Amino acid sequence: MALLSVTDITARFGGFKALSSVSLEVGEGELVGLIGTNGAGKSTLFSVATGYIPAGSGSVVFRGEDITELAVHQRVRRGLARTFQVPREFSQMTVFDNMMVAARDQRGEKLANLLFARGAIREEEERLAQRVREVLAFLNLARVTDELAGKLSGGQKKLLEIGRLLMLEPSCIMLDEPFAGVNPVLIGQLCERIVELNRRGIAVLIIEHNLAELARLVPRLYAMDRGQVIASGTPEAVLADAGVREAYMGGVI
Amino acid sequence: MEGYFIAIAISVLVYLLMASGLALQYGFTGLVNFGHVGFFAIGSYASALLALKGVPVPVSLAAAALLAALAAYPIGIIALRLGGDYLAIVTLGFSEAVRMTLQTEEWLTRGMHGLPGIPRLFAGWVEPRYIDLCILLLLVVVCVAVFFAIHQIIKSPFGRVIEAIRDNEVAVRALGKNPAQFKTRSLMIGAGIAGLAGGLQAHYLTFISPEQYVPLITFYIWIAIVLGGVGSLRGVVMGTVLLVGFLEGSRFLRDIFTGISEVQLASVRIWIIGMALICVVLYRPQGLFGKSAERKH
Amino acid sequence: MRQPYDLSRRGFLISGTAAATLGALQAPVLAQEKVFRLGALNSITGIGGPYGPYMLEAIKIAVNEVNEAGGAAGRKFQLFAEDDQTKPEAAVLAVKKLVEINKVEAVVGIWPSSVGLATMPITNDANVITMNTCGAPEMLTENKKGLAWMFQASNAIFGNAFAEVARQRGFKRPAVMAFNNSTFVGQANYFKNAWESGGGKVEAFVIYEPNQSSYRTELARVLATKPDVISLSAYRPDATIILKEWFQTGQDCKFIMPGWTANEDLVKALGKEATEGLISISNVAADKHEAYKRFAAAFRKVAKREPDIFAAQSYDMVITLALALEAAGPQADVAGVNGKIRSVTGVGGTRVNGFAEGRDLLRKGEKVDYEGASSRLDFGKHGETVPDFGVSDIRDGKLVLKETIPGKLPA
Amino acid sequence: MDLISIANAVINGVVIGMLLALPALAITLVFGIARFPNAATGDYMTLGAYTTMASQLVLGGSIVAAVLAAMTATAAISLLMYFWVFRALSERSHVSRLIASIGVAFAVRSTITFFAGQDQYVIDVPLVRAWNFGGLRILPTDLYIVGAALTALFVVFFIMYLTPTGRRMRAIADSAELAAASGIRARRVMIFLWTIAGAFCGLGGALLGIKAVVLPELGWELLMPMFAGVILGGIGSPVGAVLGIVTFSIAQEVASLYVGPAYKIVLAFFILLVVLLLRPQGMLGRPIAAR
Repeated sequence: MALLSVTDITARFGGFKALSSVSLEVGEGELVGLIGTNGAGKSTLFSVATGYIPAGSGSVVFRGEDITELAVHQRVRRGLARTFQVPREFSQMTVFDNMMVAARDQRGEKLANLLFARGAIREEEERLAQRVREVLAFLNLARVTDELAGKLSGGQKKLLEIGRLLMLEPSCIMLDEPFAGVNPVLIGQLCERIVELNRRGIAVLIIEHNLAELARLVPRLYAMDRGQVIASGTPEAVLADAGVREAYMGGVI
Repeated sequence: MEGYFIAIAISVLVYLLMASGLALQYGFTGLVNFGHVGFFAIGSYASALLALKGVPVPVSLAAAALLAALAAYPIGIIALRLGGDYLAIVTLGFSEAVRMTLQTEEWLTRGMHGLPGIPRLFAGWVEPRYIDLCILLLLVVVCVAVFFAIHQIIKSPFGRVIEAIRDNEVAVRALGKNPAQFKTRSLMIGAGIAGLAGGLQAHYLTFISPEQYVPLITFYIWIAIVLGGVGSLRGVVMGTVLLVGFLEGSRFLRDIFTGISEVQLASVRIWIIGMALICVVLYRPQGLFGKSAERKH
Repeated sequence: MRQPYDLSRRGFLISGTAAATLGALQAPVLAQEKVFRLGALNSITGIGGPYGPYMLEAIKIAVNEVNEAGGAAGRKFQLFAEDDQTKPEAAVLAVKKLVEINKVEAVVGIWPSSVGLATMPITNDANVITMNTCGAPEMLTENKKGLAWMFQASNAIFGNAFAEVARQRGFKRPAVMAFNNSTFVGQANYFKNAWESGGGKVEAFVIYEPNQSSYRTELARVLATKPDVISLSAYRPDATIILKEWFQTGQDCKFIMPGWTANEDLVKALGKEATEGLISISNVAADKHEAYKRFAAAFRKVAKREPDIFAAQSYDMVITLALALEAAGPQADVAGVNGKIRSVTGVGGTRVNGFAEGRDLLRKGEKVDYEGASSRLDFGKHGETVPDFGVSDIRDGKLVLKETIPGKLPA
Repeated sequence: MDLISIANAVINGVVIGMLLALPALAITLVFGIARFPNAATGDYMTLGAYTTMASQLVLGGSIVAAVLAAMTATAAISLLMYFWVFRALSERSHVSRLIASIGVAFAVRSTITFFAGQDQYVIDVPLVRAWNFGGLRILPTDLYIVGAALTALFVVFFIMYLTPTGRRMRAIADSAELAAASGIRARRVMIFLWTIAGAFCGLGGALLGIKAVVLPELGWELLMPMFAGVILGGIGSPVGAVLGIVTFSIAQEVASLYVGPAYKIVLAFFILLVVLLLRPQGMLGRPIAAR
């Protein structure tokens, strides 16, 4: 059974039908790509799957549970996490604090514990700090631990976002254009980290514009156009699809 | 002579308590609460009514804070599902609804007649002429305690989350945390502090009536924290001192400038506050005593 | 100036500097002669805005009158004015400033009961005389030191008088509309009690929220009961709208209203037609007393309008105080002055109409009874005025005094 | 309650609602386009009422000329405040604009009271009786008020739906980012917006002054019901603002027959809460994303 299955999703903005009857699956530990032109509905699909936009019809099932009606944070707590096209770092906080916020269910988030469990909080903080350092080292961000997140480069911000997700220990992460606005040197590094994560058993769904990069990275692809899935399969098969070629007008491929 | 300064200092500290509650809500969490005076009113009436029924004042004060905090709970639940501007309007409406209820439910509050004869703090414990001084000292202690508590909250993991919420709420949700939950708590704590301030003021004034709890008080608190600098406790202190100092200090203008009529002087006073507000927002967004630049929401 | 408390030092400094400057400015005046320091606490802004500024004008007129006559017991009045913003907590600070900084010995011109009740503990502690126009019955019970003097009849007396007038005029189906504040709600309740204890029934009882742009629905509720008279306890702005809307309905009905609302100003706002036949009840004064005529003339010169009842009362406060001071003599303390207030207004003395006249008699050792610009001013045992009421009808835009009824407290 | 009382309350609600529809429209447009709840709206109304009163004194009798002069004056102040305050804040948080608008409100009102004092004024219009249709009362003055409001609304809706500037305005209201991306020049739209907002507040204030009395707090006191009406109609939707405020006013008037007048404001608050709970987008607003 698939880890995440999105079935027959429809979404509208006013009169505009952004998604019509879209279905998509991500298997346990799989690495899947999602391509499409601007306005094809990729990000909308992400938003529906993660709960930012309500689905008009259809269902989202994650680990066998219907999560269509759940709020964003409830989906995340079940292990379905995402990044954003434009990085949403906490710009006024340090990289370290960005990471610390992310850890789930901290004792110190409960006000009563501030009064009655100060020792436990301190202990937990130390444990989390240790983990943050590990993740930052894994992502090559150790150098900027104490910088304000707003000051990072575009690529570093994307890494930071992925880092925050790792603090959550998710089972599926959805990356919205992780390579957009990232300098080519960092792209390679990013790819490497993503593959490494996938190797550790985390399922990854990537939206990408940059077809070449994506085709190298993922074994399986979906293509979307005008709110519909028009092709799926191996990168070679999808890129060869007539509909896909037409949608891209041959420009990028 | 000292008596007047004690009175002003008490006024400053009561405002400061309220302002610190709002600072936690707006300055640190980004909650646009325009109904602060509603919680203040709940605190005042709760403590006054309980004390008039014979409940010891310390107990009634605690109850006041608790009740005000609880009143914030449904407001938070409802309004936080929506955006910031809705919260502003809902809280403003809430404070007016509180005032109207206090005004109308005569069986409980004596309505517009107000509540006279509220037990004074320290009455019977110290000599009458030292009561004001004792209230002042108590307020100092309470303020210090509240500031310490807020400071502790801000630097706790809870504080980290509310800071993150103010920075980027969408991202907080993406981390599996429910911002509404954190905001509601912040709203409740701020409301509780306002309630405590209300209770303390009631036991200082010994007379309260619904017309004391008009939205203008909320706006004064806002003006204080905006002038001083949002998001820093130092700014809150300085802003409050500056505002009350100005409101009180301008009384002396009248003794000096005799040519201008009282109505006009009152107008000038409000005009200066309005202009100061515009100019600070325009030209010194971090406030007169704030350090960091304003953040975008 | 001592600054013993370290907290919020900057707050102290701001006010402190202002106070110091102030002290320096005033020093030369003070050094020359012994003055009586008088505080005026008026509702300049807020809901009292239409009345407070004129009360202050009236106080100034009276202070000038006293000072031009050479002062009372040789002491000239020095006036310190404050705005209470019609708010109790602003009033507390204002009165503290008057008492502590300006060292006033009396505070006059307090208008709403909320301010009166909130400031009473302070003025009592500081042994300061207060003179107010508050109508809440609690003013009497809280007046524990006998330092407060109510120049306005209490709500109870007013409500009684309204009911009495309604009965005398032969009305059968009265209704009540009142502005939601302590004075008017009190008045309305006492009207209802007084009327119903006489065996009648009040057809409709509506308390309305102020600051609305229309009171049509509230009015409709009252008018639906087909009352023959409405006791309308209102201030001028809301009364203007309510009467306008009543006139527009064309329904026949009379109104009984307090004199500070039903007067020439209201006629000016509404026109003669809509105000024809309104019944206006006010402390009798008034326009027959010499004191009123002289005061009104002076007032018109400054304010370019007729004084209302609160202005007249404010004027009386200062004159009464001055006479009491004169009677108590130059060495008297506040308690001494306070003790004389009843005697200079009480029955039995020679009736006087102004300060100079009264002072001359007092210097001859005679007893005086000041007949004020607002009423005959006889104070009851709690410092309350129990005035006679003048019942006037508005005819062709003018108040025409119809009869006088004695005021009394409800049984 | 008999039907006639209810019908009269409805009529009254419609008149008040139509009158407040003008400033409510200003609120919703400013909210949709300049993106903040403008707390100065009420005091622009007050300014309109006072300038009507003042120009009637200066210009002599004609009430129409006085109202037009007032609209011009409030539009001018509104524009001035845009150029001085709100334009500079357009890139900053909406809360900063909201707070600045409170400052503007204070400044405008205190300037008025500095010159006009605290006492009430009345705008001089002949007092006439209502037409009585078997207990159902209709006031000629109210008809003029509703007529003036409808004319003004007609004009602005004509502009918004049938002229290029209007279309641009709605495009910006729909999505500022999209509009900017498609190259819409915001400057002219903003000038147009603040002129309309000012003029409408001025007209609303003038009509209110004619109907009631002119007081310094006239507009400020109405902010809360106006915001509630706007939210009810769907914040950002022009037609919704008109429908919302009229519905809201009717509800308030009719309900005060039952719950007692003192609870009018409490009731307004509860209507607001219920709407926000059940249908946060209001009557005509676009759905907002669930949070």
